Amino acid sequence: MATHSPETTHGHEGGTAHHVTSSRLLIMTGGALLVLTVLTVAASFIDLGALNDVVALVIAITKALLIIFIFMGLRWSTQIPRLLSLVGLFMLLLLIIATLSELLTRVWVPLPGH
Amino acid sequence: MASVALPAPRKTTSRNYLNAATTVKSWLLTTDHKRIAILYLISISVMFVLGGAAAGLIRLQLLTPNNTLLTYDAYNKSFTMHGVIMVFFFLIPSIPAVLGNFILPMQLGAKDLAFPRLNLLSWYVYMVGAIFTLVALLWGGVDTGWTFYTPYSTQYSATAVIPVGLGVFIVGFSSILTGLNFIATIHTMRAPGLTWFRLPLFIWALYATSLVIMLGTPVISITVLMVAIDRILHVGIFDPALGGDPLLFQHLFWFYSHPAVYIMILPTMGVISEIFATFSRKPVFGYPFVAMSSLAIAILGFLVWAHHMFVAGISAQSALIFSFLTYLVAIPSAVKTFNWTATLYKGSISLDTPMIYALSFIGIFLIGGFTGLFLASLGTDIHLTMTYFIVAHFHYIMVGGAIFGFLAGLHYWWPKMTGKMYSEFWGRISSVVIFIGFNMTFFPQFIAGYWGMPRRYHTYAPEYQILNVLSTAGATILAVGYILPVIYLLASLRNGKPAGNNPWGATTLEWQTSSPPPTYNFLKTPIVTDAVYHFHLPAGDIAVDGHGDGQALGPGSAPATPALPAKTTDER
Amino acid sequence: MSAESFWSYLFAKSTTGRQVDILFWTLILVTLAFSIPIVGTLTYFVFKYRRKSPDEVPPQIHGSNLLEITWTGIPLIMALGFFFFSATTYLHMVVPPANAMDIWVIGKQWMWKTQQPDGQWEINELHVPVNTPVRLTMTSQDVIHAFYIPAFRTQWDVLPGRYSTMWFQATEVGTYHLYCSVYCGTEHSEMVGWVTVMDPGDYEKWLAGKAATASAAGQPVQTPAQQGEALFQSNGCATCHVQAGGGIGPSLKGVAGSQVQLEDGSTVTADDTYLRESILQPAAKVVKGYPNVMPSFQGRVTEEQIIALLAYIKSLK
Amino acid sequence: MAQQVARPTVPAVPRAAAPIEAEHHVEHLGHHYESLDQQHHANMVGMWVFLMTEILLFGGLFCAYFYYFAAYHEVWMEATRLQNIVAGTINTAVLIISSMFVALAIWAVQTNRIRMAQILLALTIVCGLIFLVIKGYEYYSHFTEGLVPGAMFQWEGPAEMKRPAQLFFWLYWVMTGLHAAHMVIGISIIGFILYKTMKRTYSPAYFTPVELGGLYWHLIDIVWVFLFPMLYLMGGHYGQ
Ligand code: HEA
Ligand code: HEA
Ligand code: HEC
Ligand code: CUA
Ligand SMILES: [Cu+2]
Repeated sequence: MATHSPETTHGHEGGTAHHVTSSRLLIMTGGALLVLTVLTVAASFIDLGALNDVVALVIAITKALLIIFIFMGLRWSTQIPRLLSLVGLFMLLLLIIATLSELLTRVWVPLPGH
Repeated sequence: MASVALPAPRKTTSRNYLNAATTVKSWLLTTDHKRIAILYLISISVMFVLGGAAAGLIRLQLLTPNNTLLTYDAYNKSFTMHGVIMVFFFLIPSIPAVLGNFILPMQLGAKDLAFPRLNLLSWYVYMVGAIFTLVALLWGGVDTGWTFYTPYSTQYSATAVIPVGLGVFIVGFSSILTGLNFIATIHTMRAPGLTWFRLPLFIWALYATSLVIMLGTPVISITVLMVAIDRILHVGIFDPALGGDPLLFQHLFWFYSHPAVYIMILPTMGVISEIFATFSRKPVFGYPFVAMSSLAIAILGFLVWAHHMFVAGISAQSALIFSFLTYLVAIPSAVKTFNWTATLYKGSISLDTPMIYALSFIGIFLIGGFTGLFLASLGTDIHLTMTYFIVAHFHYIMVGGAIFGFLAGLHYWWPKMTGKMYSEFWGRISSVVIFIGFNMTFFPQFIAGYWGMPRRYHTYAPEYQILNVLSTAGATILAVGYILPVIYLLASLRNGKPAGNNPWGATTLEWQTSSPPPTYNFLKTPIVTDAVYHFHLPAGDIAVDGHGDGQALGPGSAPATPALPAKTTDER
Repeated sequence: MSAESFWSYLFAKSTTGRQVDILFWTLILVTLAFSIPIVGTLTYFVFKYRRKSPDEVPPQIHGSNLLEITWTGIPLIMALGFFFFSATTYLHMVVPPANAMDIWVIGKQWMWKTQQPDGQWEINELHVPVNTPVRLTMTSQDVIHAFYIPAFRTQWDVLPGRYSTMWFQATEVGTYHLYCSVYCGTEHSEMVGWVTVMDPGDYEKWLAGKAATASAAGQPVQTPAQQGEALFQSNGCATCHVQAGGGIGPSLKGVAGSQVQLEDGSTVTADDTYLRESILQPAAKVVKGYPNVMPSFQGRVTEEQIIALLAYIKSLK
Repeated sequence: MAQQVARPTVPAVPRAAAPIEAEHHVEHLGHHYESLDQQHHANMVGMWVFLMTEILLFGGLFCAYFYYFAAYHEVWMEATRLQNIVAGTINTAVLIISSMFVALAIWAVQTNRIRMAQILLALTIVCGLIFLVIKGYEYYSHFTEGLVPGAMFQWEGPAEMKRPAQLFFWLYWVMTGLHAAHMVIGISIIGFILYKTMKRTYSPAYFTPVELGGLYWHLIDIVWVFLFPMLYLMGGHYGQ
C-alpha cells in the first residue's frame, strides 16, 4: 500500500511513533524534577538580590526542558514537533521581550524640564 | 495499490458531495470538508450583508457634515459592529474557511482534512461566536471601535462589551481549529510524490496563514478575555488611573491584530498565484521565491505590531525599531508583485472573470500597500494616523485586496464547487462595477485623511463634504456591484451550463476530478510526478480529460489543450 | 469660524510639518514610480500576450535568480533610505527645542483645556505666537484622547495617568483645526476646537486683555508656579519638604531634571512623570535616605493642581 | 528548472508498521486516512500545533505578568510573600508526579502492561484531583483573607501598594484559574482514556490517544512549572 506522504517514507513527521522510553528513565526524570522543585524553594529563602528571580526562572526552564525532552519525547521525535515547539517558544519570547524592552526604554527622549 | 485516478464521472448528475445526501441533518452533521465550506460560505455571506448594512449606515450618516440621521451613539455602534463583523466574522474566515476548506484537501490529493470532526466543530464554534455578537447587537450594541481600546472599553463604555468580547474570544477558536487542521493536513496528507516544492502556491499561502493563526489568535483571545474580566472586577489591569497600563493592552491587541491583517491577505495572494498561472498558462515566475515570501510575510508580520502605536506613547527607540521592521515586511510583498507581473510575460492570457478580478487586485493592492509605507514612515504616520488616510489604506487592502481576491477565487472555483458555469458576461460587468464603485468610495478618503479628517467622526468640518459625498455615491455603486454576483451565481445553480472537470485548463489536482467532486474527492489517490503549473503537453498522449491510461497523474501532467472557452465546455 | 481651504492646507503651517510634507510627496513620487510601470507592464502584457487560440501553449519560463535579486534588492535599498529619511523627521518631531514655551493641556470627555504660561485657561482653543517653538505637556482625566492639529502635521496621544508631550513651531498666522483623533466615546467628534496663531505682539495683547477681563471679574490670574506654591502650603507639603533641607522629606530644590538616587540603589531622572508619580504614589520610587512616609495624594489633588505643583517644583532652582 | 520533465513516479514504499489489508476495515483507522501510520502522524502534528497555541494563550498572561513585574517590582515582592508557599510546593510536586505517571502509562501501554497502565492513569487522575483540592483550599483562604481583586480587596501593606498589589492578585487568579480550567479538561481527557483502556481499546499497536492525552497533560504541568516560581517565589521569601 502506498504511503500517502513522501515524507512519511523517510521518517515520522508526528513524533515518537515507535520509541519506547524506559520506565527507569521516566522515574529518574520525575525524581530530578522533584529535586529541582526543592532546590528552587530553598533558593528563594536565601537573599541573592536580583539573582533570586534569575535562579527561579533558570530552574523553571530546566524543569520545563526535562519535561519536554523526556516526558513528551522531544528527544526522540522528528523535526516537526521540535520546529513547532521552537516556533512557539520564539513567539512567546518575542512577545514578552519586545513588549518589555519598549516599557523599559520609554523615557529615552527627554521630557520637558531638562 | 493503484495509483491512477479513474476517469471521473462525466455527467454532473452523477453522485457527488452535493447529492450524496440531501437532508438538513446530513448538512448539519456533515464532516465533508466541501460541505463545511458551503456552510461557511453561507454564514460569512450573511455576516457580510450585516457588516455591509452597518457600512451603509456609516456612509449615509456622513453624507452631510452635521447629519442627524444617526445619534452619536448609534454611529459609534455602527462602525464598531462594522469593523468587528467584517474583520472577525467575515474576512478572517473568508478565504481559509470557504475556499481553503474546499480546495486544500483536493489540491493535496487527500480525501478530507486530517480532522474532519474538528472541522465541523470549527463551524459550530464560529456560529456560537457569531450569535454572541449578534445578541450583543440586539442588546444595544457596542461602541468601542473594533480595537477595544482601554480604559474606554474596560471602565467607560456603557455598552455590551462583554458579549462581543466573548464572541471574538469564541470565534478565535474556530480559526484555531481551521489552522490546526490545515497544518496537520499539509504535513501528513499530501498525495504520493507531492513534495513541498510541488505544492500549489495556494497551499503555501494557507500554510503560512495557518501558522499566523495558530501563533496569534490565542493572544487576542486571552486579551479580550482580560478586558471582559476587568469589566466585571474593575481592577484596572489596563487602566492607568488604577495602576494598569493601556499600552500593555495595545501591545497584546496588536501582537495579534497586525499579523491578522496577513491572515486576511496571505490567502488572497495564494489565490492570485493560482489564477495568474492558470489564465496565462505559465508556471508562476520564481515559484520558490513566491512560496518563501509567504512564509517570510508570516514571520516578519509578527515583528512589526507596534507600528499601530507610534503616537500612543511608546518609547522612541521602539518606534524606530518597529518602523524599520515594518519596511522589511513590505519586501516579500514586493517580491510577489514582481513575480506575478513576470508570470504574464509571453503567456497565453485569457481575460475571464477571475483574471479580471486578479488583475484589479494588483493595481489596488499596490495603492493599499504603498500607503502602508506612508504609515510605516514615522514622520508621515504622526500626521496621518487616526485619519481617514488609514481608513482608506486598509479598505484598499481589505476590500480592494482581500475581497477582490476572494471574489476572484470564488469565480475561479465556482465551477468546481457547483459543477455549473456562471454567466461570464455578468461576471465581467460586475467586476468592472465593483472596481469603479470601490475606487470611488475609498480614493476620496485618502484625500480626506491627508486633509486631516479624523476617523470615527460622527460629524465633520464642512470642507470635507464633497469628498464624503463622492464616497457615499461610490459605496452605492459598490453595493450594487456586490449584489450582482449574488444574483448570477445563484442563477447559475439553476440554469448554468455544466462546467466540466477542468474548464480553465488548470493543472492543480482539484481539477483532475469531476465537478462537483465526489464525497471523497478522488476515486483513487492521485500520484504526482511533476512540478505544479506545468502546462506542457507531455510527450505521451494524455487524453483531454486528463486521464491517461496507466499514466501517473498530477500537477504538471495536466493537459494543456482543454482550453475551450468556458461557455462551450458543456460537451466534455 | 472659517473652514480651512484645501489649497492653503497643502502647505504645512509648522516647521516640522514642512519636513513631513517633503517626506509625503517623495513617497507619492515613489508610489507612482513603482505603480505606473507595474500597472503599465501588466496592461501591456495582457494585450500583447492575450490568448490567440484555445490550445495555445506558451513557453514555460520558470524564473530567473538575477531578476529575483534585483527586485528584492532595489526595494530593500529604497526601504532603508526611506527609513532613515522618516526617522530623522521623526526625531525632529519628538525632541522639543530647549527654549520652547510651555503650554499645559488637559483632555477630558469631551473637551480640551489648555493653559497659557501665565496660568490662564482656555477651553477648546489654543492661542500661540507665530515662529515660537511651543511645547505641549498633556494629560487626560479619563480615557485616551489625542491632540491633533492637521495644519501642523502633528498629533500625539493624551493618556490618563501620564504626561505626553509634543511640540510645534507655527510658521503662519491663522486659525487651524484642532481635533481629538483617538476615539474616546460618544462625543468624540465634538472634541474639536481651533488653534489660533498670532503675531507675538497681538498675542501679548490678547493675553493681557484676557487677564484684564479675568481680574475685572474678580479672578486675578496667577502663574502656575504661584498657584502651585499656594497648593504646596495648603496641602501640607511644606511641612515635610523644607527647601533649605532638614525636613522629613527631601528638599525639592533643583530636583526637577536631576538624577535621583533611589532606595533600591537605582537612579531615575526626575522628569514630569516621575514627579507626578512621587506625588500620587510616593512609595513606588522611594528616595534614598528617606523613610517611606509620604502619604499618597491620589484623589486629593486634581490634574490641574498637579500641573501647578509641578510648575512650582520646577521653579525651585 | 528544466523545461522537459519526466521524473519517475515516486516509488510507493509500504510502511512496515501499517496494517495493510482493505483500508475500510482497519480498526481505529479514520476513513479518510490511508494508513494508521498516517493517522498517527496527523494526530501528533495536530497535537503539537495545538500545544503551540496553548503556549501563546498563556503567553498573553505571562507577558502581562512580566510587564507589571518590571513596573512594580517591590509590590510584587510584597505580594508574593502573602502566598502559601507550602501549598504551592506540594502542588508542584503533585503535578510533577502526575506527569510522571502519565509518561509511565504510555510506557506501560507500549510494553503491553495494560493493567498497570490503568493503575497509572487512575493515579494521574488522583494527583490531578489532589492538586485541585489544594488549589481550592488556597482559593478559599485567599478569599477569607480578602485577597480577591475587586471591591472586596483588603490590603495590609503600604497603602500606595494596594492598587498594584491588586494587579498581582488579578493576575494570580486569572492565571491559576485558567490553569485550573485546563486541569479540569485534562482530568476529563485522562478519565476518558482510562475508560478506553479498561475497554482494552489500546495496545502496543495502537495507543495514539494515550500519547495525545499525555502531551496535553505535560503541557499543563509545564505551565505550572512556570506559574509556581512566578506567583510564589520570585521576589524571595527570605526575611519572612
Ligand atoms: C489585509 C490587511 C492589511 C494589509 C495586508 C496591510 C499591509 C500593510 N500595512 Fe496596514 N493596516 C491594516 C490592514 C492591512 N495592512 C488595518 C486594518 C489597519 C488599521 C487598523 C486600525 O487602526 O483600525 C492598518 C494600519 C496600518 C498602520 C498603522 C497606522 C496607524 O495606526 O498609525 C501601518 C503603519 O505602519 C500599516 C502599514 C502597513 C504596511 C507597511 C503593509 C505592507 O504589508 C504592505 C506591503 C505592500 C507593498 C509595499 C506594495 C507592493 C510592493 C512593491 C510593488 C515594491 C516596492 C516596495 C518598496 C519600495 C518597499 N498599516
Ligand atoms: C473586511 C473588512 C471590511 C470591509 C469589507 C469593509 C467594507 C466597507 N467599509 Fe469599512 N471598515 C473596516 C473593515 C471593512 N470595511 C474596519 C476594520 C473599520 C474600522 C472600524 C473602527 O474604526 O473600529 C472600517 C471602518 C469604515 C469606515 C470609517 C468609519 C469611521 O471611522 O467613522 C467607513 C466609512 O466610510 C467604512 C466604509 C465601508 C464601506 C462603504 C464598505 C463597503 O465595501 C461595503 C459594501 C458592502 C455592502 C454595502 C453590503 C452588500 C450587501 C447589500 C447591499 C445588502 C444591503 C442590505 C442592507 C443595506 C439592509 N468602513
Ligand atoms: C509626611 C511628610 C510628607 C508630606 C506631607 C509630603 N511629602 Fe513629599 N516626600 C516625603 C518623603 C519622606 C519623601 C522621600 C521618600 C519618597 O520618595 O517617598 C518625599 C518625596 C517627594 C518627592 C520626590 C523628591 C525627590 O527628591 O525625588 C516629591 C516630588 C514630593 N515628595 C512632593 C510632595 C508634594 C507636592 C507634597 C504635597 C502635595 C508632598 N510631597 C507632601 C514626605 C512628605
Ligand atoms: Cu477625545 Cu476623541
Ligand atoms: Cu499593522
